Amino acid sequence: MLAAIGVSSIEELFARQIPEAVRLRRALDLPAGMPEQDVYAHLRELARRNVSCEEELSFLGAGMYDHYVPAFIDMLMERSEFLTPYTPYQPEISQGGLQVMFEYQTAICELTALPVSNASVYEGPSAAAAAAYLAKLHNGRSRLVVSAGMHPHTIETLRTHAHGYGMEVVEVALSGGVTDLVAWRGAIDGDTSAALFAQPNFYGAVEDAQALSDAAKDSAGEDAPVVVCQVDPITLGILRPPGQCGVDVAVGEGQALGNRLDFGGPSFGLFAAREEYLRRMPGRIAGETVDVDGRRGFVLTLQTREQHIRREKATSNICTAQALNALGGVAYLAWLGRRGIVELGELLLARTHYARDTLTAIDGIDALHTQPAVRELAVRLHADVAAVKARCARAAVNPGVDVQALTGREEDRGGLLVAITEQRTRADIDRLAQTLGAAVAAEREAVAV
Amino acid sequence: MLAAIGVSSIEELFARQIPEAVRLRRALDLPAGMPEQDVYAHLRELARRNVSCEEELSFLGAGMYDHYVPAFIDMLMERSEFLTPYTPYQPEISQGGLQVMFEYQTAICELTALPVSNASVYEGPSAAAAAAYLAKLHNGRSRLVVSAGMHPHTIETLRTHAHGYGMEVVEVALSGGVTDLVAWRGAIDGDTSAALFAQPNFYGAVEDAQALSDAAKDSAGEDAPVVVCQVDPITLGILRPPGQCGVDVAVGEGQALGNRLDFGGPSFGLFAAREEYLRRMPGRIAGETVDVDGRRGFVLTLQTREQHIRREKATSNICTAQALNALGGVAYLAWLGRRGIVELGELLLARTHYARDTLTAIDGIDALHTQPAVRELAVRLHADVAAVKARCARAAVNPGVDVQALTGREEDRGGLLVAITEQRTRADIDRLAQTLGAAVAAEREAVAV
Amino acid sequence: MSSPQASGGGATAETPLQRKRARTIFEQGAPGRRAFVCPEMDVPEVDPAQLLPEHLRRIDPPRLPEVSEPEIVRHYVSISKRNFDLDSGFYPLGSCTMKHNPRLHERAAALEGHARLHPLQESERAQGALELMWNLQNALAEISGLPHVSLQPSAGSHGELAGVLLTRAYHESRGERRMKVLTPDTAHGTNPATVTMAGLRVVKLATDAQGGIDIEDLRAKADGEVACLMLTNPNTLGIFDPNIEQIAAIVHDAGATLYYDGANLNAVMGLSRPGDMGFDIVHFNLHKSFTQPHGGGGPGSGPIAVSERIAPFLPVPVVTRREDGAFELDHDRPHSIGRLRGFHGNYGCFVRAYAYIRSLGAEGLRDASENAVLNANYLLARLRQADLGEGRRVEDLLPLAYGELCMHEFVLSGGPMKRELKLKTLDLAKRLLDFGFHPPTVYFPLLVDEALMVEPTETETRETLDAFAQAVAEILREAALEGPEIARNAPYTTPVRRLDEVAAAKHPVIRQAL
Amino acid sequence: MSSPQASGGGATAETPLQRKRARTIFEQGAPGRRAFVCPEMDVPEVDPAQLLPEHLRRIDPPRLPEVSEPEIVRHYVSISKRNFDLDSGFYPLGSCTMKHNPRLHERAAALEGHARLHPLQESERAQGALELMWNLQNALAEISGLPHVSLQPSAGSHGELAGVLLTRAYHESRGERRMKVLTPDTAHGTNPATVTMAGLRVVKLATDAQGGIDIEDLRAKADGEVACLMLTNPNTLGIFDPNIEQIAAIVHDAGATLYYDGANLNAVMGLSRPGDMGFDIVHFNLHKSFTQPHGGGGPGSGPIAVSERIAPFLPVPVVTRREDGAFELDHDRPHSIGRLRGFHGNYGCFVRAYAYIRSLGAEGLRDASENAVLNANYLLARLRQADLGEGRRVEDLLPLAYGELCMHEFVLSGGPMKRELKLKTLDLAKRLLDFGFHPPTVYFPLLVDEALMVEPTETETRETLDAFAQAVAEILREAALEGPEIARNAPYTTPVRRLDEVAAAKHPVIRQAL
Ligand SMILES: Cc1ncc(COP(=O)(O)O)c(C=O)c1O
Ligand SMILES: Cc1ncc(COP(=O)(O)O)c(C=O)c1O
Repeated sequence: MLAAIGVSSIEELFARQIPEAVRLRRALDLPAGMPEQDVYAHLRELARRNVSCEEELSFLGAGMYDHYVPAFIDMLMERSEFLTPYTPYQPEISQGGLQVMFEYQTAICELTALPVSNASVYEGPSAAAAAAYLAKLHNGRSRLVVSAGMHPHTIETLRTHAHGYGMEVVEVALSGGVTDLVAWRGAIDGDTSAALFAQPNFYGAVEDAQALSDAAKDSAGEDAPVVVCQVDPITLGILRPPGQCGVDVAVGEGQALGNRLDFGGPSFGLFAAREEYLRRMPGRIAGETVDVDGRRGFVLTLQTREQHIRREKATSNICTAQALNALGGVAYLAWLGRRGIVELGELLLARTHYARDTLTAIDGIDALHTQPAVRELAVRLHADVAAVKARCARAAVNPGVDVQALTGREEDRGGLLVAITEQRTRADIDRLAQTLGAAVAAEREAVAV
Repeated sequence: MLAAIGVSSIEELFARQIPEAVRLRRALDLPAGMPEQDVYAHLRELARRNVSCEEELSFLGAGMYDHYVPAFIDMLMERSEFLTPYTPYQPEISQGGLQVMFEYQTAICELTALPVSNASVYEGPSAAAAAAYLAKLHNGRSRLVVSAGMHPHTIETLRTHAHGYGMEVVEVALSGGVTDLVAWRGAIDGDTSAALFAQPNFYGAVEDAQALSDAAKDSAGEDAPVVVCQVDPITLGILRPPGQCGVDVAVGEGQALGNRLDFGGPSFGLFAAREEYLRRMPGRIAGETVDVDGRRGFVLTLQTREQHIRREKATSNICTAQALNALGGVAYLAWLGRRGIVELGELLLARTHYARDTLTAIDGIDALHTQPAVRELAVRLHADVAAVKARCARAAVNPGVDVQALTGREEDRGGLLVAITEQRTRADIDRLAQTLGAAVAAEREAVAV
Repeated sequence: MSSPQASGGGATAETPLQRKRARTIFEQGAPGRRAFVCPEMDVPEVDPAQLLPEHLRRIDPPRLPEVSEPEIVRHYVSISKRNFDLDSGFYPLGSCTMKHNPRLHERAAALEGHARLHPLQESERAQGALELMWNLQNALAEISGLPHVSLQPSAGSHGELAGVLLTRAYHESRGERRMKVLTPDTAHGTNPATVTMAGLRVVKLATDAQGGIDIEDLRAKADGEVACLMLTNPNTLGIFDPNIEQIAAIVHDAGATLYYDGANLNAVMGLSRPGDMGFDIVHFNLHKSFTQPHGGGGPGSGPIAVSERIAPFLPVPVVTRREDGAFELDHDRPHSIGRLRGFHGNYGCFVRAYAYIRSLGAEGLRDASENAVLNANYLLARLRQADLGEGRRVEDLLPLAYGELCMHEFVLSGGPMKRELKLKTLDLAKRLLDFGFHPPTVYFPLLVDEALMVEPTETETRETLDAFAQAVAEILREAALEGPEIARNAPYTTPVRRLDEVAAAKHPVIRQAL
Repeated sequence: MSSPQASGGGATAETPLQRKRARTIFEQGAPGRRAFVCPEMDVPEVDPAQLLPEHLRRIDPPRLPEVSEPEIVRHYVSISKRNFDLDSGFYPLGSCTMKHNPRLHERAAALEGHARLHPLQESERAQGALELMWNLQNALAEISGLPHVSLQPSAGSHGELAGVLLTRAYHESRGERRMKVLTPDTAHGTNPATVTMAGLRVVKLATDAQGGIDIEDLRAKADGEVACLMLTNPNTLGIFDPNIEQIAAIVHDAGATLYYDGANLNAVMGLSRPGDMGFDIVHFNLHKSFTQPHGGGGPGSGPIAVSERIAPFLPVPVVTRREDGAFELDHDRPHSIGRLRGFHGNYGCFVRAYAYIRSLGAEGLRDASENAVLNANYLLARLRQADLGEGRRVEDLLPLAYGELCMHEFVLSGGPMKRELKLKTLDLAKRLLDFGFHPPTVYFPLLVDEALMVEPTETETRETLDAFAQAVAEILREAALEGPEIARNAPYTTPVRRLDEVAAAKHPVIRQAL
């Protein structure tokens, strides 16, 4: 091969192109390579030192949930045809991926009751940031009014990006577990670019989405802000969808839909909006068309929004998104189906309330709020949460997320967020109650002494 | 649908076809069906109650071995295109599977140095029985001379089948760990249909294959029996192949080649022979040909041997074989490659002898034989093997197979068969020596007291 | 679809898959190239010659491929696309029960505790696996109505062999040597082949006008030398023998046993049980009724269930349960015919079959069989009624060979089609390939002229069945209008077209020349 | 291959894949059909209305598909076959580093301990995951020559955004407000797009005759308002900027930072390090250089490594190691720009990238880059030398845009080809599809007329590179002999042919009407 190139050595290829001063003249300081079996053994060993949802009874949630992923979805996501291609730049040989995007967009539009969806963004919190950027492009204003009920990671992510966008973030407190409507109305003014809230919110409470969007709209009159709702898609079989609550843009974390936990990623972010925002959407969008023989086909469309065409004028810088994870999402939604998503929602609803009733009946545990909750509930422990969790861990139970550890809010002291999935049965909930109750009691005793 | 059929109910379909007397008028006495997640949880729980090679340091072998299976092989065997089709009856749409068979046959021929191979039979021991049937069809005789060095399961399987074939099995004892050449010569006569031995034999000893075939041939002169050698394919990178030792038919268990343990199956049986036996081979055989446009293609060939054509005159009754497992086999051989199979063989050889030297240096352990061994070795413990194994188990070490438990032979008392794979490092072998040595010592003490 | 004739039979504008001459893995790579990275030689290097004398050592290595891992992956993934598969299309291959293979089963079987469990692991440390086998044994016993089960046989034909050997052992234990086995002329080839391998003689039974066994013929042949009658019920015509009780009585009166070929069990799960029909021995095809994927020709698994009188002779080992509830492998059965293979059978298939049984449960299994029969009858009806114009219907050219209704499958006769349209069943099958369907089984059972054997299974949708019926009608119309040549030269759109099987058999090239 | 013109452009004898009109999952199934079996309602039934007031409840369910599991599987498996994939063919898509994706990585990432680990699991109970992230941080630091790493960004462009925000934070911490970011005209679109999103202004830099940055232009523009220069090196022309030291000096003298777009890192692993070149910030594309499969458009992962002066501003969290050796997530970084997303980044991608780094090791990574550059130069040479007859060679029509040699990729100009053969780069690309190759990147970088950007990667064999060069030559010969129409109407053999993108954009149909 060197002869064909006309060089005498591989070294020559580099010597002739890279200035000596910036050549690395030593070996990288990394361990030596290993045969496949040894790398596997090492990664197996690392995995062994993690406690997965398989090894403990876990009620962790707060944004990612241990839903059951049907086996066929793994198979599809492992298929070379879906796993290994690049973004479909050559539609003639990418119809599989493009059709999946089109079907995904349709499913997300149905879920959110909004007319347009893109083919995915990175994940939940950054999807909210993307919505804020869309609002900025739309109305050029610089204020972001954010409900304190949004996930703390979302709020932090919004702040990080807002600094770049040249926007400021104004947080609206909660009252009784949901966004304080008065404060919300008060915070929104003519400079408000977007008003964002979560449904259900971080504390598991179902917000009155209609009231929040109405308030946002009429408080600003003419200059109504873009109303953004961060949804938990798996609840949309039973919760009034954003498109039917006056919401302009719906974003959300898609992991619950057929994606594994993976310690937090990769998953996908969903992004849907009203028609008028179509040409300001971030990311890929697949569209239907026909080929020269009149055959139905799909292509990436409205690319004039995108960075590779519009460059500094693009509606977003996103390029690689989450196509494979979105495949998991649409395949999961097809698996649930029109009835399944309702049945599942009702099962989660019933179990969540059963869990709330059971837990709050325990001495030393009461509800953090009494709002309706559909798949996650917040209680307050009259004991140190970390200490209680440590006690539960000994019984191989993980009772949930320490709220204050995430929000840092004083009023959240003692808060525990308990997530319910279809994999947590009544028996599991009863075991949780028994373990958690005992741990709280023991901890209070220990402190009392 | 019922209307189209012209019946009023599904029940009618059965009522009109199945006599009432043989209808089952109750529900089957089986547990109710479960959602996927519950079935998975149940099977996960059953799996948890098995101690796999992942959870202990295992030196189990004796026919199946814990070799590393490269991840890409799982992927191939899980691909719908290989996993879900039936036997390739329609070659135009089965070229993938047929080509795999053709490549597999080529690889097996190379490995065994024999000119013809079929596309797989069930597994190892029944492959030997299939060879005996081929011998019967070939020479019509009724005696099977079998080396006691064959796997006990092989000998039992031969006996079971031989009864059907109307053949008798004569066992030839070992001396010094290998087939007693004198007894072997003596046992083979003009009525002998086939003479069978294993290479390496059940005790891990390498037999003098050439000497055994020569003896078989000249002891019977004109009426030489069919010489059958049961091979361990993974040793054929360094062991003289049957085709170069005067062997007529080579059979063997293919699991070591890219197939997982699966508690004993499914795997595949390999079956190769000299040209003259081609038309008496059992099972599917793929052959190369061309299509009407002159394109190269592959088909099932020589089907006039088979049950679906020849029926009671077929050379075998086999229909469904082990195509998918054979795919794993040929993919694994391609992965090892021409050099790899030699390197691997030499690694196993060196480690096996290291293990033998290390173990036999321990007080209370000596060699069961001193023949060359390539991947498995036999030692004799001066203590009860079961008791010693139980002690080792507490240290999460499984030192190997209790020989006598399998052979039932008095002379095998104390025998332990230790298998080595590329997954058992020197450190593992040293840990085995330390654990086994301690267990033997402890057991002898316990008994002494 | 425009007539391929117009474009020279589709040979132009070949797809990359078609154009690329098939290259084997042996025709790729380069000397020295490799995928395998050998673990380091961590023990003292030794000269092989010293450990392994010259005459035992291999001189020149086997000429295996010299390829990189990306090459291997690309090679096998690429050729896999030259396969038609059940996950992509309808596969109504009669007698093969091509039902959906749930992926849950693959996930469960791949768990370390199952996949990396050594068969010689001590029973105490393999209780999960033994419990699974125990549960499966019991489930199969309940489904078949026969109390004793061995999971050992590797596939259906292996189960048949076990069955005939059991029959021999049974008779021999009673001091009888019965040499005949009755098999109907509709029997699958493995039945007669098995009989011969088991050292017995095949005696053929005629089929009556209803497609069942000719009772008179049976009476005449059921003498004292008969060891066994091997029956598939429903048989390979998809017909449940209406005289099954009578047949059982005759066979038993003759002192013979009744063997049930379970390949067609998918028609009767939870609806009718071989044991209740009077069968003594039944084999299951876990790769048919119980969703073990066929793998392009295996693996399979062929457990057998037997009646009390046959039980003592069952192959070893069988899973038993101790008083203390623990499970173990019982090898110590004095009357056993012995082993049929190594270890305990195809456990990986047991996991899948067991997962299937637990997923469906009692009701689900019955529903499966009900829908299998419903789908078959619906497709039969659609096919017969499909219009060919001029008042002709498909059934005029492809009549049902026997009966009016069918069980889980049915057999059509292509005789009239061949006579009137000069279209052979083979040509119809090949033309179906261009429509993206796997053809039904052809030319079996042998007693039907130009047989076309169709088994849709319960996991297919009505829409798929309608589309298939339409395709058959379209092909017949095409032949009626444009003549049989189009079909005779079909397929056009497959990776390769019709292959020269005669040449392949005349001068067999069954390995790559290196 | 016979001219498709002869057969009406291959439109006849369509394959089943071509003929079947694409049907979406929403166009399948039947009312009431389902795959999901809901776990039993094991808690007291409650009327949803009671728990969820009317105005919060959904009235009519989303119109999701009503299909069985076999239908879903068959649907997605079937349409997957309408994709071209890296496991089946050569994919020399410039700037995308389509290297082999080892399956070991999928196996490892699927282990329960990784795949079912919740991101909010306590650190003490996720030590394996944190150690993996720690090791990966260190490896990336060593490879880039920049000591501090954040694994958080979700992809390359997300890493870019982080980088520009870091630059802002850095300058702001020094009381400076610098609004300009310099980007060469060869820059990838994400660079300028990122600059705008980060609230800064793009200033374009010219490219000199060697394909590097025009130093004079840089000098002129590198003033006190410049916050940063974003550079890809080797750049998108596949050229390693010979003046990199000078460039770094100029930028630093101007008080600006130097950003390294790591998309082309595959050219220099173990051979040259951004940190040693003077870069302050670099992003990695784990889905390019480190084998995270592209998934048809993600997931990706875009970690960043930075110099000491940038470190204080890194996004949270980062993995740190306590004295006692335990690992934890550090959120408490007062100067941090904050979070870029939820949780800790795309851990699943970290597992794969880490497995890759441990498989190859220091030597292996260097070999990978060496072979990537070797393969690119070999393919370049083969292409240039490929004979077109009449003493013409491919390079006469497809000259190398800049330079003589290249790094891991190269850019040809289709200008002469267009002028002489009336063959556009797009047509060449489409015709390549008929030869079973994925085309190179086309029309990028923008400054090259009719650009064709080719990146073979190190995992391709010489035979594949030769075949690709031949195919390009064959297409040019075909156009020279038979005219450009064949290519202009290509492809012919793909599941669909050229699609009407204009109509798609004019009247967007981006969801199924239900
Ligand atoms: C009716 C019948 N009997 C027996 C068999 C043999 O089963 P197997 O292929 O599992 O050996 C088959 C399989 O085709 C069959 O259809
Ligand atoms: C040079 C260059 N920079 C940046 C990017 C953006 O990377 P990502 O797609 O991961 O956001 C790409 C990807 O195409 C690229 O080629």
